[in-house]
Amino acid sequence: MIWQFDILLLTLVVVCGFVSLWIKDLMGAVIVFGAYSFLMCLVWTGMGAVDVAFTEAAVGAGVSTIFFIATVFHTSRTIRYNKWDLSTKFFSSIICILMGFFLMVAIGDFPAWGDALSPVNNNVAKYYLENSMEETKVPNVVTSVLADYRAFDTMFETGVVFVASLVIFTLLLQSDGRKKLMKSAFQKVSFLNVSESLIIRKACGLMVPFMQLFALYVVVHGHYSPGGGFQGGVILGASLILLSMAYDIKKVFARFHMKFMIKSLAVGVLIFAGIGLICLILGGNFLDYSALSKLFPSMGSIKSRYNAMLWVEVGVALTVMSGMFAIYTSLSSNGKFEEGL
Amino acid sequence: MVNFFIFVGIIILILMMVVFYRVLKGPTVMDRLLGVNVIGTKATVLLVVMGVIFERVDMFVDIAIGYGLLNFIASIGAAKYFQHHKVLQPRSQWEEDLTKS
Amino acid sequence: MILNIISILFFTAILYFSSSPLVFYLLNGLSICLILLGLFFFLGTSIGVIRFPDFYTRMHAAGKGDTLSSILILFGIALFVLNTGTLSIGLVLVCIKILLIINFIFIGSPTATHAIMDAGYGTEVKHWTNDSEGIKKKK
Amino acid sequence: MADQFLVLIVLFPLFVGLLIPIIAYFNKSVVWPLAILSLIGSFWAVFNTATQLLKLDPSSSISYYLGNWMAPFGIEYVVDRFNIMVLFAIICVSLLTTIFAKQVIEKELGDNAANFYSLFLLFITGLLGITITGDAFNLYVLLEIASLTSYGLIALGRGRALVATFNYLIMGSMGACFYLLGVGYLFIKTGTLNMDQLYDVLPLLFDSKAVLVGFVFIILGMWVKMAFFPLHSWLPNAYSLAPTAAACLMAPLMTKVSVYVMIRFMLNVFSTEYVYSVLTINNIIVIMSSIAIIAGSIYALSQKNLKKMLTFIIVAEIGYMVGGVWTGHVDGIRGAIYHITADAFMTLCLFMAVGCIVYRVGNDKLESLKGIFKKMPITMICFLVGGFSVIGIPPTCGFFSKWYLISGAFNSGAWYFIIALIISSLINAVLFFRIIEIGFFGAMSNEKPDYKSLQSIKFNEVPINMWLPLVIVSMILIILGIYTNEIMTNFILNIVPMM
Repeated sequence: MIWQFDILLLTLVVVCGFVSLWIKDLMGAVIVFGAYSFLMCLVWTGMGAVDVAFTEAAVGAGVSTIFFIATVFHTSRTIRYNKWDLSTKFFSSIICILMGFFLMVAIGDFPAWGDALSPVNNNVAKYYLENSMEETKVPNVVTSVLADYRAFDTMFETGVVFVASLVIFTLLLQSDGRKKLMKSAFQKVSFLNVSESLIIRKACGLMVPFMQLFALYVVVHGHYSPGGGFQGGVILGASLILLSMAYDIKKVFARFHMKFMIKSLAVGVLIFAGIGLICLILGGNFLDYSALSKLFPSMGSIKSRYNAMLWVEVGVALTVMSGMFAIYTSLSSNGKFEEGL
Repeated sequence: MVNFFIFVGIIILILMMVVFYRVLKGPTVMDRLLGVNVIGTKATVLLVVMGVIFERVDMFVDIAIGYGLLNFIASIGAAKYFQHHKVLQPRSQWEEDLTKS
Repeated sequence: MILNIISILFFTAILYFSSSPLVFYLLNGLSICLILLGLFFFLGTSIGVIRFPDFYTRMHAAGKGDTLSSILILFGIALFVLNTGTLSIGLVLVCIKILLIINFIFIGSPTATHAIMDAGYGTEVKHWTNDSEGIKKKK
Repeated sequence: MADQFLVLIVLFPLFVGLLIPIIAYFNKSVVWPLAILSLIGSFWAVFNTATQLLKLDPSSSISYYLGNWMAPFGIEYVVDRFNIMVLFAIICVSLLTTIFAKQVIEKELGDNAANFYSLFLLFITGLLGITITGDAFNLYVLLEIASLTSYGLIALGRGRALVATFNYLIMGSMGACFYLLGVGYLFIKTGTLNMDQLYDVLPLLFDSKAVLVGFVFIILGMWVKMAFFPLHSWLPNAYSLAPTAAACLMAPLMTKVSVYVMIRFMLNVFSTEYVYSVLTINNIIVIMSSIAIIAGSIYALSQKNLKKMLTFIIVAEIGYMVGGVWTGHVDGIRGAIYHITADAFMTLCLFMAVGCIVYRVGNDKLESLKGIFKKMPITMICFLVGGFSVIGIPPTCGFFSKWYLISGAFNSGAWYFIIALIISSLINAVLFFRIIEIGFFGAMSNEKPDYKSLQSIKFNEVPINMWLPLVIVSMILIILGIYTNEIMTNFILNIVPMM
């Protein structure tokens, strides 16, 4: 925490929030909201929550703005007014202020920021910090908490990504889109027939391999540095989104078809849950990775935990990547899967 | 030396605020997009600066790489939006009033 | 890109072969100079972004100054990081990562600027002429 | 294997729900049997857990540590006599609905059926997980799963279902957000997310404002999720426009599980001492729930659409449960807990019957029910059993839960709650006898019956896999009523601490 940074950043964040509500052109609001998430990332960084900052960076900078733009692309850009608008605003602002007041009331009761004696630092978190290295051999405690101590939560969070993508895909898939989707699996795509300018195409061609390489690095290196399956998956998805923006959705479909995407969406969660199930079959509890050492006797129970976490991260990355791409293609092509943004 | 980097960070933030004025006012959407693009790039730099201040550059530099890679996607997406819908201002009385004032 | 990496390897080599304090101060001074130069360019950018009269000229300020200032600041930081403590592989790796960021900004930022400019041209953003706004203000 | 039943309850529907999008690409016809099989597996696990539990001491519970990390550090699953009952209700309702829903889903959803089944099973997973978990944050994650799938399930409906879903989405996200904020506040003050440990730590912090705010937010979030009266606006449209199968599953379960979570937090996280002695807001909330009951009933009376009428009855029933818990008397709490199970089956019965009617008749307006008794006798008899249970006519379980609620209200002196309950029963009686009148005599009361059209109607019952679950549910309603005493002594008596 550097107080000068905090004051400036928080001012900017609050102003950003107000402006994005205030602008009536939805595209403008979306763009300002993008700046909001940039700044939020800096706020998290200032608080030392590096993994959260990374997630915010990957999601905020990479995909969420694109999702908003793709949504606005096929809907309306303006807000329609009705005569109740003012009164609704009035009531909702009263409710917001009340809620803010409620939240503020309790703040005086909180322990000081970074207080070593606060209950949070002395109960469960202390155990994690002290024992994580011994029990899992993973230096990044966030990863070991997410992928091992509370792996069950993470499994269902991956499930949330799965459900969200499946819902958006199912809702937007129109009947003619379904036929085209089936057909396009067997279609040859001409790579020369693209509309986007040469500069963007070339720049994206330069960036995408680096992006994917970096994403794989983030997935694999999550044990040692901030990052992990989720962030890596988002960056992978963003690289596919970038490719489909620079060329065409069809070109990306030639490599990763939508049917494949929906399958890999499920497979990612199944890898995660399947590892848990194998542990259960081998005689441990569900997601008790140390039971895997019965399958590979050369690894001790700690080493098998370490390795299982890696596979779990891979599963998460697979789901998130295909989820992001499925959401983008569904939104930007309005369920027709012909051409996107 | 840490003080120097805090100073650098504060200067960057203040100048970001100056650019943010353009995002706030920006007569057209394109101006806002422009401002946000600048803010995004500077956020990358600021991340590295923070890394130096916290003396954990090796941690923060990963985030900054991710940022640098993903930063321009939003701009390209918005640009593609405007290439398809060639309308700068949506038809809305309120918005017109806003730009006039 | 290759140029970047060669230059950082060059500085690494200097640090590796000479252990005199002079090199240390020189490199630190160089990095501070680069960072201050970057800040100066960023000042120019922000002034340009708010003071120029129309979208295209602002774009000019933002596109060039922003990229250049980011690159300068990041390069300065890379040198500074290289100069802290004893030289090790990890330190050089961090430097190379910072250089990668420089490259990504170098590719990404102008591309984004180009895309925005293209879109602005497509949506017919009005450009400033000598007699459009200035005269109105005078009246 | 014997000690893994707790997690198997959740795993069966989870795995099949995830596998269905893959399997559907190869063979769509196996999807329904697979779903049934997974739910039977889950039922088997619940049954085994129950037999294990009933061998133990009445106040004890079974714990399961996921990933073999001990309780406050990892996630814990807990089954005691309170949630085994809710688990039974959930698994029975979902199994019966799935058996019931085959034709309806094929008719209403067509190509989307496979993805619908996937969401359906994940929704059940979420609800089972919410009920069984002993960790406050894990509950939030599963709540998200259940909410997201329910948005998807409702949005697949017809007409303006998308708009209704959007309203539900906004309200539901707010509810989940409130819950998360509350849990966050508790975490800041206690440093733990485990419910048992929270129960141990919280008595030291009863005068803390942060704990108060946390409590208020958790309860508020659950109120949004359960559509307690002033916050109910999303429910009627969402449930009446959802696909029949989704409505049959969601209307009985989603709101009841939220009530379960509320009671769980009141009894087992914040103690009864905190809720009834430290906070003195009992009377206000009982008055609010009395208003909810009366308002829900009156809204129901003014509807001309059968499904919408039922949704407003749900709003009134929520008032029963919330009011019963907050009376602060043991009988009221017992009645509310019993009513969770009873109301799940009642609502299921009514929604299934309406689903059958819509399947044959084509719409759910009250006028289209003319002569329905001769056309679909089994459906209508079951519908009436459900209706009688809602009204509270003795052999059905509705009577007994109402009895306990009234006794609780009487003992705590909340006369307005008793009045609201009686008014609501009367209005329900009017509602269901109006349907009987239309169904038997084929006319609204001021029109003359059209005998010709009645004679032309032929016996046209729905297929067996639709009416059989319906009959089973109505049997369950009566059986629950008959064995009320046993359920009370075996399950509910020990989970409510004496005050």
